Amino acid sequence: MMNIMKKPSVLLGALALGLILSSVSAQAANEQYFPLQSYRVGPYAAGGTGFFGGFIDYLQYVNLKEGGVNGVKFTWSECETEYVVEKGVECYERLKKGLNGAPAAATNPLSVGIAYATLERSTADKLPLITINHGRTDSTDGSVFPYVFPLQLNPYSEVSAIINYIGDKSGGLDKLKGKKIVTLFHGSPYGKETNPILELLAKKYGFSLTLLEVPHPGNEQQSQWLNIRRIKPDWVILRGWGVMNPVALKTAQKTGFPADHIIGNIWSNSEEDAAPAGTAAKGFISITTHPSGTNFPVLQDIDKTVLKAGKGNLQDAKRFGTVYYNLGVVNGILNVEAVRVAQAKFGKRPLTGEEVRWGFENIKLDDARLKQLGAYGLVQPLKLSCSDHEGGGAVRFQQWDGKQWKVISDWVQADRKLLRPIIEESSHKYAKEKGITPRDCAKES
Amino acid sequence: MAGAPLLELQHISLSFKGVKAVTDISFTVQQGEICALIGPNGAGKSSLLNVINGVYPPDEGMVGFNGNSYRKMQSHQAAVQGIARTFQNIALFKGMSVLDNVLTGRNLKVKSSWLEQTFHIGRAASDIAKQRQKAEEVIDFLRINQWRNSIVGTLPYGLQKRVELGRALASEPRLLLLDEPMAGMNSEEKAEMSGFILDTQRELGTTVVLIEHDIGVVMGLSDHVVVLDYGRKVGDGTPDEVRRNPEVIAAYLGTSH
Amino acid sequence: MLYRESGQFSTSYLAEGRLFKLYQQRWGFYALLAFAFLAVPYLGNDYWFSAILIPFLVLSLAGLGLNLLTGYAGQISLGSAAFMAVGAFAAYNFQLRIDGMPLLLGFFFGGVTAALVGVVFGLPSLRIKGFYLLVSTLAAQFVVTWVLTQFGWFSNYNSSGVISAPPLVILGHDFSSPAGRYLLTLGVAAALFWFAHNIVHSELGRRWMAVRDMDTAAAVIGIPILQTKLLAFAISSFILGIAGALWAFAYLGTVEPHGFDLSRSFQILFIIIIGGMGSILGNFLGAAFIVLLPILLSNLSATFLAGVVDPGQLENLQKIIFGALIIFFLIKEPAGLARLWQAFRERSRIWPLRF
Amino acid sequence: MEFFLEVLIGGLLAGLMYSLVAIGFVLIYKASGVFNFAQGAMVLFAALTFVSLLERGVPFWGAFAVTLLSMLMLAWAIERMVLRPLVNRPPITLFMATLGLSYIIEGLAQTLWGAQVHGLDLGISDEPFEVAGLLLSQFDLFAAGTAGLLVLALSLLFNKTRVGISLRAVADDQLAALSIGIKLQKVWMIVWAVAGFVGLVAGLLWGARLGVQFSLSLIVLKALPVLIIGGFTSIGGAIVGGLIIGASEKLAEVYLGPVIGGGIENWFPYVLALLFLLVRPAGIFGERAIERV
Repeated sequence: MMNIMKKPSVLLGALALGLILSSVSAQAANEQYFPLQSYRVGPYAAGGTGFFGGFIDYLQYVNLKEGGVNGVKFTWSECETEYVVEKGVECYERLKKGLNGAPAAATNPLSVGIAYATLERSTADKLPLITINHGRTDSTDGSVFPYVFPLQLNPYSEVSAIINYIGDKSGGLDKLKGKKIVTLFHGSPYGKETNPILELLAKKYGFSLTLLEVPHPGNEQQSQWLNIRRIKPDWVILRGWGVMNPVALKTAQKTGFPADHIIGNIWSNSEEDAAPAGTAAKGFISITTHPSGTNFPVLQDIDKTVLKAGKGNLQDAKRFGTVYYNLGVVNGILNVEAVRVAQAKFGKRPLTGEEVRWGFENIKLDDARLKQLGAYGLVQPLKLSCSDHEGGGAVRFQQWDGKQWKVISDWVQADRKLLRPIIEESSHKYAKEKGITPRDCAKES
Repeated sequence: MAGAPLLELQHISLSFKGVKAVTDISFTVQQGEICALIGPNGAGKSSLLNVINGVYPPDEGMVGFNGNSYRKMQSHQAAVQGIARTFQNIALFKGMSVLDNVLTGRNLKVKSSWLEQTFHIGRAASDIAKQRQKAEEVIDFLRINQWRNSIVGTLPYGLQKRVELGRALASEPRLLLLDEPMAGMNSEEKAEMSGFILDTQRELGTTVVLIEHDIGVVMGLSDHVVVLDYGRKVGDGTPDEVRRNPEVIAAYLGTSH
Repeated sequence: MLYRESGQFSTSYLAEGRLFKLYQQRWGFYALLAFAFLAVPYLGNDYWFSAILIPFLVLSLAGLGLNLLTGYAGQISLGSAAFMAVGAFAAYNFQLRIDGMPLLLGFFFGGVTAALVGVVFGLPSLRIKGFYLLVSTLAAQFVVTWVLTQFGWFSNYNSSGVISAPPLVILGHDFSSPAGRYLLTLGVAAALFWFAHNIVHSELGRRWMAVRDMDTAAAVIGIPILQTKLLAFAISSFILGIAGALWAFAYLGTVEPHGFDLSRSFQILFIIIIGGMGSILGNFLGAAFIVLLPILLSNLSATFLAGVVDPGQLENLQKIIFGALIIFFLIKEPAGLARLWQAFRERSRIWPLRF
Repeated sequence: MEFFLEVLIGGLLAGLMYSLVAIGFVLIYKASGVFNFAQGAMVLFAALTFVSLLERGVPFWGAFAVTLLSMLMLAWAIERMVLRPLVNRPPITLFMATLGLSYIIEGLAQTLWGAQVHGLDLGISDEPFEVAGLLLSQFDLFAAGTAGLLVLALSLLFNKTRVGISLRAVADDQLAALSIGIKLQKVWMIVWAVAGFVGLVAGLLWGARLGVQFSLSLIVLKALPVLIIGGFTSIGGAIVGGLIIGASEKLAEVYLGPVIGGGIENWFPYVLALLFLLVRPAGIFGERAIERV
């Protein structure tokens, strides 16, 4: 009995020790901190390792190449979330105060669930929450969501751009009339989010739309694809997630639907989505906000300065230049650019989250600036403002050749004018529910 | 022992998947008597108890209790009518204390609702006190005070049998069915248990139907003995009558000695 | 001797049902309550409130809900998270659609709705037993998540299908700060724990245990089985539902139905296995364990092993540890941490004597 | 009509894939009365080990043998460390132990082989072909054939070999089997090993279908309703149950989905199984135990 007795007390002691240690911090450093709620295990690890690998490599690159931004170096630490919401919250709370005196610039969880759960906290803590290519569509309206940034592309823009592309392929948007489009979506709020917009567009352009749901996790899609076979659509839009994507491609092959008429959305566009489907994925088209590949000066430079120096973050060096990795790099470019813009206004020192937010709202990436950054063609021209936290809304299309993605189009722009009122309706409803008075963006400098 | 019988079985037959367990059994039990069911293993004694308190519905026949006749009734209804029982293999609630087990026996007497009890309002206080007092009386009666708070599963077999009797008595039954209450006991324990059963009958006026193998005990205890063999009734009467019944001797007594 | 208990006797039957029979325990408990309500709000920081204490309290509550059903009434369930989801979404809608609905009343109705849903999925328990019952509770798990995602009404047609916390205001006091949310959670949890404690020590609690230990015998002594089981489902789901509302509003702020998926149900089951089935205290111990162990491991490695051990590997390791502990507890101490604690207390009562 | 038949056939074939997983459950349940929730994790472990070896250049059969060996070791360890200490505990306890087990196996699999998504090509083409206007999938037919062979092999094992006869004895009455000198532990180990083999086969086929990744362990959730309908103790039942679940969920999705909202495949099998349970509490082929008091 004695030795059983001892165990809990030892355990409790260790627990207490660990928790005390975690709160110890020292004053120091001319550094800017990035808290990273990364995920490297669990069902979605493939995305996490790529994205955070690219993000960290870019921060490292800026440190090595330029000694940080104006002498302010970047520092970061990781906290594993396993894509689980409450772990993400714990990580957020643990890391938000900065590291060794270096203040946090922004959080980048790359998880819809964690983003939702930390959305109000971020606002209360005045720490920007970056949801690049995903997140709440209505957080595009920065007057209601001052600290949330669905950079580059929100879900509404995504489908709008896809329809524009299909219109283009058919010889003009007016040719969409009478076309048949099926959307296969993941059975979750994420999957359903764009359905109303698709319905709106279907009405506007006169194509027939069928919405088919695939229950989570999506490893069985026979009935959906047999339905598609019966409908014989011109295009299938795949709004997938995780295992649902390769299974969709395999089942499409099984039911004789051509892969080159399937268009994957932003979470169906990685190597990990296509490759497991093997030959069935050949010809599969998807959107991307950033081409994969290594043919951009900034990536060449990262390779030279970081990877070749043995300081790369990727365990599997082959993933350099893949979709998730490049998304991480793009995310790094945008975060660093925000810091740089904010430093120009607030001074060359580590900044608070509130100051970095101003930086994000004043990001202006035109072609010239992108060329300077070595990211021309990798990042779309982007201009953010107080009322517009998305900024871009354009995508390029890529096609899987059996081994890798090949970009097959230039930037295709979403119809943002059409979407804006819908976004505002939703954000105002949120503001009313929450009792938030929207900022007056005319007064912001 | 005059008046209408408390329990009356009429032509009861029961089978499991075509195998006859009990065939056309009829007998009556008078108010206040101790009736013993005897017979070799597999004679259908336990099945008969299960018919009486509604665990098994009989294929044929009727059971009359306290003036009401029924073919089939839920165990729950049997309990409501005042039939309590113990089981051959002890069916106590092993994770609960002796006191709690006895208290469950009083569940039908509880008048206050669970909400009243939870929030200590209304009838709860007096009700709880009353049930507790009755349970303590039973515990005193069976002399198991010192194990009151022990978890039943940890007690020795003989005590568990006693607790099970306590749980049955706590419901203040009119009819008590005891399935081998003395199985596996030594003679001292048997004597003690017989004493409890007799006291139950005399002091509380409870009618008892019991199954027992020890003929000595049965003859000493019972007012009335029913003998079963292969699912049929072969004898029915006072102990003396049964002892003299040649069919019984042939079927049962003869073979067991 | 730490405990001097001579001369302390219960003088009424009612006093015996008390939470703690010894003065020392009782006063210790009051001191702990006072500490939790009065001192912690001033001592704690955001991290402790938002990342440790609030989830710990909510999960204890959820554990309590499941423990009533599984630990006391013996009905195993893998649908706990579904009832939490019902509670959260129902509380949200009551709050949203009825003007001036007080926050706590909204929670209460959320719990009641969860209880009703619990009864529906508990109905099959009369006919099916043991792990066959898993099918019913798993059906609850999948049906509820599907319904909540499928019909936009439940999330007020939010484009992302999520619900967000209403303003946390009670009688004009704002509870939306981390310390406020902690107090809100603590208050609700304390009330429900008191409620549950009284139930398990009442006639109903005895009936549950009787059904758990042997349901045929329970029926024979007159316990109405179906009613008893359904009450277990209802009260368990009621508590789970309120835990769900707290999870959504006091802890996360915003949730989607998939936040209450099967892995959450597993988590709650693990809390009661590790903490101790059929124990009120066990829910706290189990929840503390499940909340703190991952944080401890990740903190320790971030402090000592930064860069040495891949954080991913650590997570795998943690999975293995959890699995192993579950098996360890099932083999060595089926009554969980609560039993260990009890043994520890028994020893301290007679300490420093050996026996 | 053609469409209906296509959905039906597709469903039946998908159902056989469920049966493949369910068979592993039945074996273990028959022999040790354990509802083994870790079967899904075993499928994942087997597939992940196999594909990782393959990617490291080990030839097909070599990888198969090594994986099988590791499944045997796993079975041995489970018998030693989980089953033996838990002898005579209630089924619910054993079930919960297998929950813990599935955590351990999942953690172990990912520690050893990482969390990447792997493609697995068994060299079976998945080009569809048409028979009488009906679309058929080669791969599904192959999988169905494998399931059939597996059932055949298992019934031979059960009915013709010494091991099989002791298996059946144990399934029938553990005590009696013990008393005639059958070593319970040995039988358990064999059964878990065979279940591991079934898991490997299921893992390869499912892995080729979905890609080898974490969500393979989730297919355990599809197998449960199959078992409820087929009964926990009958291999034939697992096949029939799989066919029923597969066909009905597909038909429901296609015909019921548009009416009440799509994506019902997750819960439909459970509701079906529940209805089944209410009518036949032991499944189609399961034996109903008589409760004794």
